[in-house]
Amino acid sequence: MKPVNWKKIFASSIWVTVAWVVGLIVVWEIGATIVAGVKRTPENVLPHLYQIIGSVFSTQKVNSSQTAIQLVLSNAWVTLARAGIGFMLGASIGFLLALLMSRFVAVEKMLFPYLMIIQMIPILGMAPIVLAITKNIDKSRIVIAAILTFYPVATNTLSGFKAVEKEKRELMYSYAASRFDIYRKLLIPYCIPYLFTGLKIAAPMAITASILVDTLQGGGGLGCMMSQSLKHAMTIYVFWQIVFLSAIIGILSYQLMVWLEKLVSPYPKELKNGGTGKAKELEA
Amino acid sequence: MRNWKESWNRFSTVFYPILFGALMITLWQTGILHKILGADTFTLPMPHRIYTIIKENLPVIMQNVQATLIVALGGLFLGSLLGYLLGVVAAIFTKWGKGGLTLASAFNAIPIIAIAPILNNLTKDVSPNANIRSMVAKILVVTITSTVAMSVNAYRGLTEIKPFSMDLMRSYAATERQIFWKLRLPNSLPFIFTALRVSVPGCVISALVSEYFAEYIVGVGRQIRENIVLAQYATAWAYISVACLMGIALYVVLLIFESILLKGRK
Amino acid sequence: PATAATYYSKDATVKDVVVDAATQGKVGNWGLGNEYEIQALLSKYGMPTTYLSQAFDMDGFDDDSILLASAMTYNELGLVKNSYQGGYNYGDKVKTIDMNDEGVAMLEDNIFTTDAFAKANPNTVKAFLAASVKGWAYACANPEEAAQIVYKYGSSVSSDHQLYMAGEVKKLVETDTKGNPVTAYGKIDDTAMQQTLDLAKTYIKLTDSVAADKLQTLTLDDIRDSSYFDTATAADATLGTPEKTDVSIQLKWLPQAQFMGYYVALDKGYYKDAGLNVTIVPGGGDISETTAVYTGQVDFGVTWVSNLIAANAGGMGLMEVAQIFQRSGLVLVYKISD
Amino acid sequence: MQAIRKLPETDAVVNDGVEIKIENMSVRFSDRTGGGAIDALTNVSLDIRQGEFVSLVGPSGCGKTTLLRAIADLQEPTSGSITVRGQTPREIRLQKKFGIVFQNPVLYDWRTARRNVCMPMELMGIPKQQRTATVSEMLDMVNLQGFGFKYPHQLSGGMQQRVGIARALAIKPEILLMDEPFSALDEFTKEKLNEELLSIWSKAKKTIVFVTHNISESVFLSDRVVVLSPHPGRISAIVDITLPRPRHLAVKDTPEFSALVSKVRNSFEGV
Amino acid sequence: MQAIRKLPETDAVVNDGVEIKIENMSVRFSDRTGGGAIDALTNVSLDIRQGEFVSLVGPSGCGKTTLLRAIADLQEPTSGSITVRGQTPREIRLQKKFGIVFQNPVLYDWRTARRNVCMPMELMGIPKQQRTATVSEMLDMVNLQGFGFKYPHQLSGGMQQRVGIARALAIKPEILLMDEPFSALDEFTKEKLNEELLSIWSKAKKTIVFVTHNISESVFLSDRVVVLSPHPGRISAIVDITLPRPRHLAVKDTPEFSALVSKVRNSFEGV
Ligand SMILES: Nc1ncnc2c1ncn2[C@@H]1O[C@H](COP(=O)(O)OP(=O)(O)OP(=O)(O)O)[C@@H](O)[C@H]1O
Ligand SMILES: Nc1ncnc2c1ncn2[C@@H]1O[C@H](COP(=O)(O)OP(=O)(O)OP(=O)(O)O)[C@@H](O)[C@H]1O
Ligand SMILES: [Mg+2]
Ligand SMILES: [Mg+2]
Repeated sequence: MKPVNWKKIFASSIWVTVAWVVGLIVVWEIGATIVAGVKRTPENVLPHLYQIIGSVFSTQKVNSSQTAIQLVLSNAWVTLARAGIGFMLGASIGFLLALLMSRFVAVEKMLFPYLMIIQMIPILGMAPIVLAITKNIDKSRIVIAAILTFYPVATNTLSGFKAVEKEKRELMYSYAASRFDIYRKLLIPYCIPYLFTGLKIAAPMAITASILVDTLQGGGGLGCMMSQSLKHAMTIYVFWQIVFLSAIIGILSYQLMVWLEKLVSPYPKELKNGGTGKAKELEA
Repeated sequence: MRNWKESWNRFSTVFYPILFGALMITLWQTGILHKILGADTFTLPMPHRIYTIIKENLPVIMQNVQATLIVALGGLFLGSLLGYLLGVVAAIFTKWGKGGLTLASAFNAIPIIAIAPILNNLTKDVSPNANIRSMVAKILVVTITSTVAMSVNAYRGLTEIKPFSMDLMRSYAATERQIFWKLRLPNSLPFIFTALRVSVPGCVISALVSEYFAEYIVGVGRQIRENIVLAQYATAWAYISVACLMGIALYVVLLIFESILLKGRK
Repeated sequence: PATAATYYSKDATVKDVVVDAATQGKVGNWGLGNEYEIQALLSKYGMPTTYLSQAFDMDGFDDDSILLASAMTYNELGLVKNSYQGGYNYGDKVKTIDMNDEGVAMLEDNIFTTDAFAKANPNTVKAFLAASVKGWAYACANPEEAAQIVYKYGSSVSSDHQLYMAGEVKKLVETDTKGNPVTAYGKIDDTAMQQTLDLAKTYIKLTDSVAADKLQTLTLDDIRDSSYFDTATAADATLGTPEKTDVSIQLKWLPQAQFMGYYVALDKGYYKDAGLNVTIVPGGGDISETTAVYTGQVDFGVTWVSNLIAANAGGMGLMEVAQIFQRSGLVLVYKISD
Repeated sequence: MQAIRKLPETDAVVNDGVEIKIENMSVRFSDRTGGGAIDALTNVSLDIRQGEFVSLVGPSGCGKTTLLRAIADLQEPTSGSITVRGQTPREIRLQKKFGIVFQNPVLYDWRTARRNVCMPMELMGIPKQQRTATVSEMLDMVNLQGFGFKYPHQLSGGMQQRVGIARALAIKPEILLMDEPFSALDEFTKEKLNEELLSIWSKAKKTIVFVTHNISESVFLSDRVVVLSPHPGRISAIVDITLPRPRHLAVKDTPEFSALVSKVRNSFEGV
Repeated sequence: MQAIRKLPETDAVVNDGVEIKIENMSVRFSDRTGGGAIDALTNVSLDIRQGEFVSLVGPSGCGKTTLLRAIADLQEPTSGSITVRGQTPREIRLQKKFGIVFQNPVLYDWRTARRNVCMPMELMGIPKQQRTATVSEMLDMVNLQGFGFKYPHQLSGGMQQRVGIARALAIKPEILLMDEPFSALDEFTKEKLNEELLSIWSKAKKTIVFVTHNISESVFLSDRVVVLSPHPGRISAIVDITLPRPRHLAVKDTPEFSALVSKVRNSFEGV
């Protein structure tokens, strides 16, 4: 029998995540204990984690037919679907805009400030206008979610296009490569790490955005349930469950991007992290 | 010829957006924009009406702007600092840091509308003054929302170092601290600005939303919401415009800083 | 006496309580158009009209950061007093200040649509009103059953609280501001409307000078049209065929007994009998009911009269066609020492 | 600015079949960040014949790279003009007539050596099969058999440079611009590639502009050696290399060769 | 793996005052992305005396850089050992005894030439005034007066390399490891710096390991020339350079010099 290699097991990144999570739990519980001591309704401020977990397994119905977790999960699908569509739409728009802006400096100069401004129009102001264009509350929800997520992708990708070394561009230039080829063979492979930096920021944001647009009008969705719970129209634990669910979905979406990056990145693995040879080992 | 080109380059950076803005405002004021968007002049009021409202209520608006700016900038500063520190931890203790980055991204997925009320409740005992404790709660909301963009970018900037640069540092037996100050930090500067380009508008919008829920009634965001609920779209748009102007101002400041700090780089 | 008292004597006058709480800056309201009655009350007792933004729970009241908190009789007040889930169980340890008694009442839940929609679809409006009023009548007669129906239609409010709410809402529908019983459910009481409009003109502060000017010129005729209600509920009413049969109504808030009349009308088939296919859209979202009706997202809406007045001052052209709640449900609640 | 050309007798030769004509060209780098402007080239005039092998030599920083880049349409002259085959450099570039070897090997990190060599051929739409064959041939030529599937960071400095050379030669360009292509190579590899280059050149009669700091190499390869001087960058001499062709390594041991090397060396200025 | 050392007679010399002792060292780069593993160095043994000037020559890709990096503790040997002054390279590195010139100038884009040269001195906590003086002196030495306030992208290839050299010499390291430092320089600048380097070396009696592909340069500078061969990388010969010191450029014209150059050249293998 081989001896157990503890060192290796503890070196595994899973443990790091576990450690982080445990750390967070400890901090949370300390907070919750303090809150429980001073507040009369601590569950509105910071309940104990076991209370939240308890609420997940609680069989008490929160409306005529569902328990809290059933309600949350049944509403999660609507939100997730919108987040997914909104994210793909937003990421594509962001990427295309970055392409367009890198291709035409004038477009970049003209549009960039306004793209940023669009980000700052609260959905409250945007909603009626988007609604007027789409004529449909659900379509407008997706559009708004897309608007809320495209920007990180656009900026990061654009900065990737700009970071390409001058010599690398000149090489293409000397071959009189077509624009299309320059993008296909140089700029796009080059900017992939940058694109994914943007996607890693945008993916969890899409969840946020989707929950946010749920609250535009009644109907289904996590956001709806969340605000009902916050307004004490149902047990507050629905709110806490949604907080955790959205955080978990957020982590998964981030990890999905990490995984996707590994899949599509044209760079050989060793090249990540710069440096060469030994220096990399020294860092660890 | 080169100089002419450079001057035009600089000039167009300002000129193009203004041109585009002027075009949009013209379309807007003439009602063509409304036709294109299918909007009406009630939900999207005319620019001159918005302008009039801003002009007539400038002192009140400035009061709200000030409150929002403190929240946005305070949060942006704290969040970026926190995000950068996280990036540093992630760069130095790669294994630990990556878990931290993932966790930070989880916070990014909790909607502001959930964070804001929690923080509101959590900060109840910070101060007997509702204005101050609201401010703290709002700043914390913005802090959380601007952390992620910075940490993800900072991590890249701190680790994606040109080949052999690290070897050079090692050959001088530079300490981690020296490597950080002399190599990692300068290398991460452009990435910091990329992050800020994301979080500058981000901090304004989170500040606006955090104000919706704050106890103390002040701020551009709160005004937008009050007015939209009261169907005062013209006034709401006046505040929205002010928020956008704030964003532009911050963005311009950012560009100026960028041009100073990244001077001399390719 | 201003030594930060948290609890008031059982016998304290309204004035004492209001003045003390306002002096400490601890009067709460949700704002967003819900604050005018409170401001009117504060003015009545010579206090400045500022207030704290109150969250949608009563935690602020509970932890004493708000001493004089806003509450709807049918909702928050129930939570404060009762011990069921979500309740704070203060029982008789709290007292309330009633806006109706103080003469600062403004009318709340109504039924409205746009003037244009009403003119274009008079039969639809009449049919909708007749069926809704019938629903309210049944609901007030059978509040327990009504609460059950609302619960069935997806309300998440606990059924205990739902029942409490149904009982309180019944009172608001059946009693007017003076405390007299109401003869016709949903009838527009012009005296109370005028009081609401007058208070609105005083306390609605609009930044936009055009809208502010318009607010001052508004008359009852600009905000309500009784004709549809009158013909729809006349004894010899003959309702023509509705012009539009698929209609929707957006509530002002989440599904709860506050809106039991519509759910009853839907559940009992009153709408169907009137030839209408009605969708009830819950409120509480970011797109307010006035905007939703104005943009044509929905055909009818339930809002407070003050919100409708503000919207029309802004230029929306909305029209109230029935007044369901005949008195204000807003009270200020405070704790009393034993 | 005096004595731009020490050997006016070459003028007669260059007038027929001129491939690259540089007239009174200057390149000045203005500087916004500190320090003054740099005159990388001032009033440079030079004619390069069709099929000619011209080397540019001169002290570090004298403007060799800048001159090459100007010909390749990678650097805009501040004044003066360049025409290539009577057209602008830009037109020639767009006709894909240039092949360039940069001073630093500019390889794409995410592509293997093979795929780096392949890249320009992909751009020109050369069919895959032919590409594969050419790549193998080129890698053989630069002695990199067996390293085709390595990424740039897995190659030594000299190997990277050879990949760059293979890439430039793979597309068989009509005008070859090479900026110190062999500087990172050992003498044997360099000599082998020198001969290889001469054989390619003599077969296809390309025009080659070759930057080097190795005087012996410049004499061995060229028809003419152009000597540049710095501060400001300018042509200080042009030396005709009269050695017979074809040349082999043995020519380096002849007194004529040594004399020419000395001639070039002596025309260096300002070092 | 046969005939690792052709000249066993040097063994006697290296046993006293050994500065760098390499024993049976191998470096193998395994490859996860494609292609096979590369044996960059196999069973290399070499002793370098205190104060000795040793050159490494050999065909491109034979492992010169790898050997240098291993000495500098930048590359972990796969097997075998290196000791420097009886300690591990790591310990010596941490004592800041090494000065390294990389094959590519590794300059920080965001620092001017001056501040690039200054960098290692900043790390060593040398006071500002002294730094400023040393920087000026070094830039003078490499002939870059007037370019101190330029950023790397404003410098020519050779100028960048010279900044790298200035940077390495500025801290007056006890052991100098130089990887083709003069490859991008013209002959005159190179010769000037060769002499400069010899003078620094003779004054301070540093130990210098010098990689070059210029055989003449290696003979001119060194006490011993180590010839490496590729596939797998190994030492194929060590040539003692018996020329008297101090040496001046004139020595290059002596028959002894030529004989030594030929000797080194002839020990090249596998090119
Ligand atoms: N982009 C630039 N910006 C500013 N100055 C530059 C730029 N490129 C080159 N220079 C300057 O122009 C001069 C000539 O540079 P160039 O690269 O042409 O030299 P070179 O002859 O190729 O030198 P080397 O042999 O060292 O490569 C140098 O003084 C350099 O500092
Ligand atoms: N990081 C690495 N990963 C994989 N292989 C490497 C790596 N570094 C070097 N090699 C391989 O090791 C061998 C020796 O490389 P090295 O850089 O030591 O050669 P060199 O003698 O310095 O050559 P040159 O004169 O061309 O610089 C080469 O075959 C190279 O492909
Ligand atoms: Mg050059
Ligand atoms: Mg090497």
